[in-house]
Amino acid sequence: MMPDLGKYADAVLSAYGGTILLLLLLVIFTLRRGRAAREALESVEKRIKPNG
Amino acid sequence: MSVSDHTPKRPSGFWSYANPVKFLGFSQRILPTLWVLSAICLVVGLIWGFFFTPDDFRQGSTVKIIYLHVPSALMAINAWFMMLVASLIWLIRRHHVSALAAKAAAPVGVVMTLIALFTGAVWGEPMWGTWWAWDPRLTSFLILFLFYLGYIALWSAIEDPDTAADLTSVLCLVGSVFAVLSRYAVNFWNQGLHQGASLSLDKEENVADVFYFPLLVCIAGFVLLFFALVLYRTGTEIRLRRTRALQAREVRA
Amino acid sequence: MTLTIRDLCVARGGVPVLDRLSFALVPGQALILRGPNGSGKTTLLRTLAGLQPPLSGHIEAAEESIAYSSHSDGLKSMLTVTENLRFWADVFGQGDIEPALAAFSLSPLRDRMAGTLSAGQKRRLGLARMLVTGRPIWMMDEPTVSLDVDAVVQFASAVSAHLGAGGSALIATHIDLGLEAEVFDVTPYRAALDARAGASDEAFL
Amino acid sequence: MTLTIRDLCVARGGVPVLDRLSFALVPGQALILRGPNGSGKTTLLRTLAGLQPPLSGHIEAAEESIAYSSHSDGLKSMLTVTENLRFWADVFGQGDIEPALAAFSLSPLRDRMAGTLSAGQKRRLGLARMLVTGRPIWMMDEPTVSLDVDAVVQFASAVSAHLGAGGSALIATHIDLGLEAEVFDVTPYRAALDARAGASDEAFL
Amino acid sequence: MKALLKRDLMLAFRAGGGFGLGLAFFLIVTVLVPFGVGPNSDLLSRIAPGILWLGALLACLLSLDRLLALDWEDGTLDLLATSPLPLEAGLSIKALAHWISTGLPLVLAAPVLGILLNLPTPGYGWLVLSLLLGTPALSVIGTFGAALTVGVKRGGLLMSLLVLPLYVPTLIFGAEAARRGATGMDATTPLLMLAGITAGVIAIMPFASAAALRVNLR
Amino acid sequence: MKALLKRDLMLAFRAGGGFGLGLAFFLIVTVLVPFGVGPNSDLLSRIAPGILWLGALLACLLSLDRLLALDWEDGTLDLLATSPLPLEAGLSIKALAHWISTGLPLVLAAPVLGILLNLPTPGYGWLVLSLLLGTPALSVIGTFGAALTVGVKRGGLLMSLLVLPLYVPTLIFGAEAARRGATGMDATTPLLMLAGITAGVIAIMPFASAAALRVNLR
Ligand code: HEM
Ligand SMILES: Nc1ncnc2c1ncn2[C@@H]1O[C@H](COP(=O)(O)OP(=O)(O)OP(=O)(O)O)[C@@H](O)[C@H]1O
Ligand SMILES: Nc1ncnc2c1ncn2[C@@H]1O[C@H](COP(=O)(O)OP(=O)(O)OP(=O)(O)O)[C@@H](O)[C@H]1O
Ligand SMILES: [Mg+2]
Ligand SMILES: [Mg+2]
Repeated sequence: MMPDLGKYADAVLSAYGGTILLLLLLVIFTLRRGRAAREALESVEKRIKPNG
Repeated sequence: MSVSDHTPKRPSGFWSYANPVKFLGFSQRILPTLWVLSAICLVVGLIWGFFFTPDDFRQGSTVKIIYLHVPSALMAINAWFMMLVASLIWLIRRHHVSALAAKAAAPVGVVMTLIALFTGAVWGEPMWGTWWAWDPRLTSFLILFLFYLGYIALWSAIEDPDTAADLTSVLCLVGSVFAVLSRYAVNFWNQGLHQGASLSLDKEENVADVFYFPLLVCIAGFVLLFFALVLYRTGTEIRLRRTRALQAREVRA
Repeated sequence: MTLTIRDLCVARGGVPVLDRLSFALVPGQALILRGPNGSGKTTLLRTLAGLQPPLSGHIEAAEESIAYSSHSDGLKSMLTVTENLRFWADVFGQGDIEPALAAFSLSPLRDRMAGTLSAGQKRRLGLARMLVTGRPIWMMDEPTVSLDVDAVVQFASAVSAHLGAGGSALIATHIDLGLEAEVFDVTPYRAALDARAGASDEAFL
Repeated sequence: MTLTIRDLCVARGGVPVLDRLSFALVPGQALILRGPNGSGKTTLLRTLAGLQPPLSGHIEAAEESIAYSSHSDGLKSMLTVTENLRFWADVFGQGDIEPALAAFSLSPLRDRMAGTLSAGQKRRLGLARMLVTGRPIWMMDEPTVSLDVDAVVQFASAVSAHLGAGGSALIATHIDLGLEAEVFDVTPYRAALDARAGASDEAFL
Repeated sequence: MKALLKRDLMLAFRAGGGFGLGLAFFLIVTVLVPFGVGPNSDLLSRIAPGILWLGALLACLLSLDRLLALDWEDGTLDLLATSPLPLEAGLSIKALAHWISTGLPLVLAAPVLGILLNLPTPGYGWLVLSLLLGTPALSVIGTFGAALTVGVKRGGLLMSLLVLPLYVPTLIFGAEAARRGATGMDATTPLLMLAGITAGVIAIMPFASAAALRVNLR
Repeated sequence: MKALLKRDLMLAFRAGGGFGLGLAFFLIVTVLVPFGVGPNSDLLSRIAPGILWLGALLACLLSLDRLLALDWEDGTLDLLATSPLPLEAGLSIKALAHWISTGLPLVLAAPVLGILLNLPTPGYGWLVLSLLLGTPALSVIGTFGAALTVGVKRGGLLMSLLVLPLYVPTLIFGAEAARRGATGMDATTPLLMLAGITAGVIAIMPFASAAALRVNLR
């Protein structure tokens, strides 16, 4: 399955690895921050109108 | 006699999507689709590119880096362009969502710039025998990176969100002008010294269809991912502002 | 030279603090702003002086008729008392600074660097600055902070003289100035918690 | 815990400002320093707090018994009210900050950045800092600047409670605090023009 | 206007006002370069024009910090903004004062420091000329950076971050002109570009700076 | 002590606190050097170790400004001086916080920036090692400079002037070690000297700094 990358295997693999890592980090941080913001907002909303 | 008169304006029509609450609803509706589409495009494009394209006769397998390098470089520039448009909308029409969208796009833009720089460097090592050369194109990209850093630093340094939005917008405008200026300056600077390495190993005419279609899919994937991230992050910023607004009122109770 | 405000709403940090304010300040009149800490006096004065925009409402005043003095005095510690005053007189196109020096008995200190003055002496210099602006409407934020009893009397008589010459003054303070003046309490105008009035974060509520 | 000073001479900018001061401050006692602007109250307090050496004379006080509060409050605008107070409590090895928050009704503001407080709210936070030092002798320079009437009352009762618990306080102020306390006027002690008393430029006179 | 210029210059030249410090910083950076790079005089003379331009730029940058921040802290800017002087004019004057007290001395000192770095003889004239044309742009762009960050406490480093990329075109053309001059090549093109940048920046930047400052005063 | 360290780090990492700015300045100076000196990669790789050391030093220097001045302005130092914490310990803690928030990131970033300047491959290890040994000395010496100039408004430039000469020995040995490493020579001697300087400075400087600060508080 794995294509033969020849003598450039290091370069190609590290480029793919690095890029995917960076993208994953970006997505994870985005989602984590988003979740935190959502929770903070919900708790404040609940505090302000406990029955609405 | 100076009379200052302030009556709040309420937007309508297309601009009503600039209302944060409406925007949240809208983005919540389309975000799932965006996430899924971008994931599909990225997975398909990258797998296609990595596993099912031949090696280039001159560059060997390194040509596979193109599926990461070109889309990220494109998005890095377009993200800045989007920030510029959003900043203008904020300065002229004062819609909070556009200011927050610019804020949300900046970190995505930096990461794209970083990816382009990183993949380019990794590519350059086998092709040019060096990680980095002061080629005009690479150099102007580095300058773009610096502008991103400054923009983000300014956002985070200023407490009041409206002040921060105004100042970063002005910076984005002025920065764009200077980015263009630097691009010309850099061209001029390096011609004079005839830097050896050239980027035109693989001009567009050389890109055969085998490389071209997976590249298109990857570009689509990066574009979709960018929009998904920016939409989501804008939502986050809106929630943070809302939390802040509610807390501010709560405290004075 | 009348300052008229109608239905004014002012905000700080994007949150409305005072709402539906209306009053007029006519020549010869002084108005004392009162209100507990954090009620929004400083915010109101800064808005009227044109340093920040109001959320809504009207402010009518002649161009360049307002002189504003804030908590801080705008003094350069490395310039002498006269040099500091001279600079502001020049900026506002006024000539003589001697009356201002005399009004706050700063003459003995005239050649001292402003940085070596005591708290109250600095404040007196900051107040003398108002006299060299030549502007009819004075807005002052807690002008008598750090002043001793004599200096408060000097200040009151400087204000009276200004009013007598057709000027007017809007003064935020917590202490008694011994001045014949109407008091305007801002407490009833504190913005309701859900006041929107075009606040910058209104869209987020 | 008695603070005793004898024959003290203090200087600012190398020039003696107050000379031959003597008094004692016993536990449970508050002393109000009075004197016109520029008479040297700030200089005296800084000297007693150990921030500058006296020209001559004796200061007797137990080690680490003095807490000093100056014109400025030592607040970080980027830390919240509780974080600011917590820091000082930790530095002075004290535990709970809640009583201090309560004494100056800062609880509703506890999570606000100190930079967004109004002038009077900042001052209240600065005063709350004294409560978390746990030190018996308080030295305060114009503590009630910018405070509204209610806050002055709060301050007075905080001082009374401190005195009741065996502490003492030395307070420089121009306004009436509504506090049962002895007044010490520094005016008679102003240094004569030819006072030398070991001033740093004495050798040149 | 004259009052403001006079006051700013007076403050700059008075003790602690910062006059001469930019110069000293320039001197020290230039002196430190051989310690870092090594004492090879051939190498030094090749990098001399670039290092001198860079040193001048950094010295200029660091002194920007005091341009507005002091006036902001003690409330002078609030008062100036309510004074009859339009803010654009005020900021231009301040940039001018900054140039006179910082840029001009740097220009005059550069040839002396050139000796320390073995600058080739034909380079002196071009170096001075390019600095003379370029430093006003540095002051004006710097004023914009100062206006952006004036509300940030100790914003000096942030300001450097914002301003340095804006300095790139000026630096490129300036150093290029000096370098070409030093190696005996024709340097008129980069000099013309430099002059163009300076002229454009002087005409337009004060408006951006005033806009930023108004936002900050709000 | 822990409270002070915690607070200083918290302030540094909070918005506007300046963390990352030293790093950004380092990056920018490194990027600007080729614009000044020209894009010749051979030349660049020769000056790379020296320029990287100089850049790190300047970034360190510029962030010193906030080390004490902010605490001075808002009266925190007055209060700290009357607190139970001895001033020497307080200043050491502050230097430590400065190193963690500024020096350490610089060390970590240096290899990446080395790529931009074509640093020869054997040089990376030595560069990082020399910076790791040298930057603590920069923070401690810088604290002394900050303590000397804390009473001067916007003393940033003056402080640079006082501190730069004190940085000379550190710079000489540090850059020499990095340069020898990059050219494949033996670099242990300058590294040992560097370690000696750092150790000595950490042991002695806090007393000098505390003495200077006490004078300024007076
Ligand atoms: C750090 C190094 C590099 C950087 C910063 C960089 C940056 C860029 C940028 C900014 C673009 C323009 C994208 C656009 O305009 O749409 C680009 C495109 C491209 N780069 Fe790179 N690059 C680097 C190294 C390389 C190397 C080593 C190669 C191959 C040998 C390469 C091949 C390409 C190709 C084929 C394109 C697309 C060309 C085109 O569509 O015009 N790059 N790169
Ligand atoms: N960024 C912010 N977010 C929320 N509230 C804020 C912000 N900044 C200031 N405030 C609040 O706005 C209110 C108005 O402050 P202002 O300084 O105008 O009061 P003031 O009447 O001058 O008080 P003082 O008598 O203490 O000087 C205060 O309650 C203050 O806490
Ligand atoms: N460098 C200096 N040279 C000469 N005199 C100075 C210098 N610095 C301060 N002074 C003077 O020392 C005196 C004492 O000042 P200090 O601040 O102690 O007064 P204060 O009693 O606190 O006054 P206030 O009530 O106004 O706060 C003042 O008259 C001041 O002008
Ligand atoms: Mg106020
Ligand atoms: Mg005093």
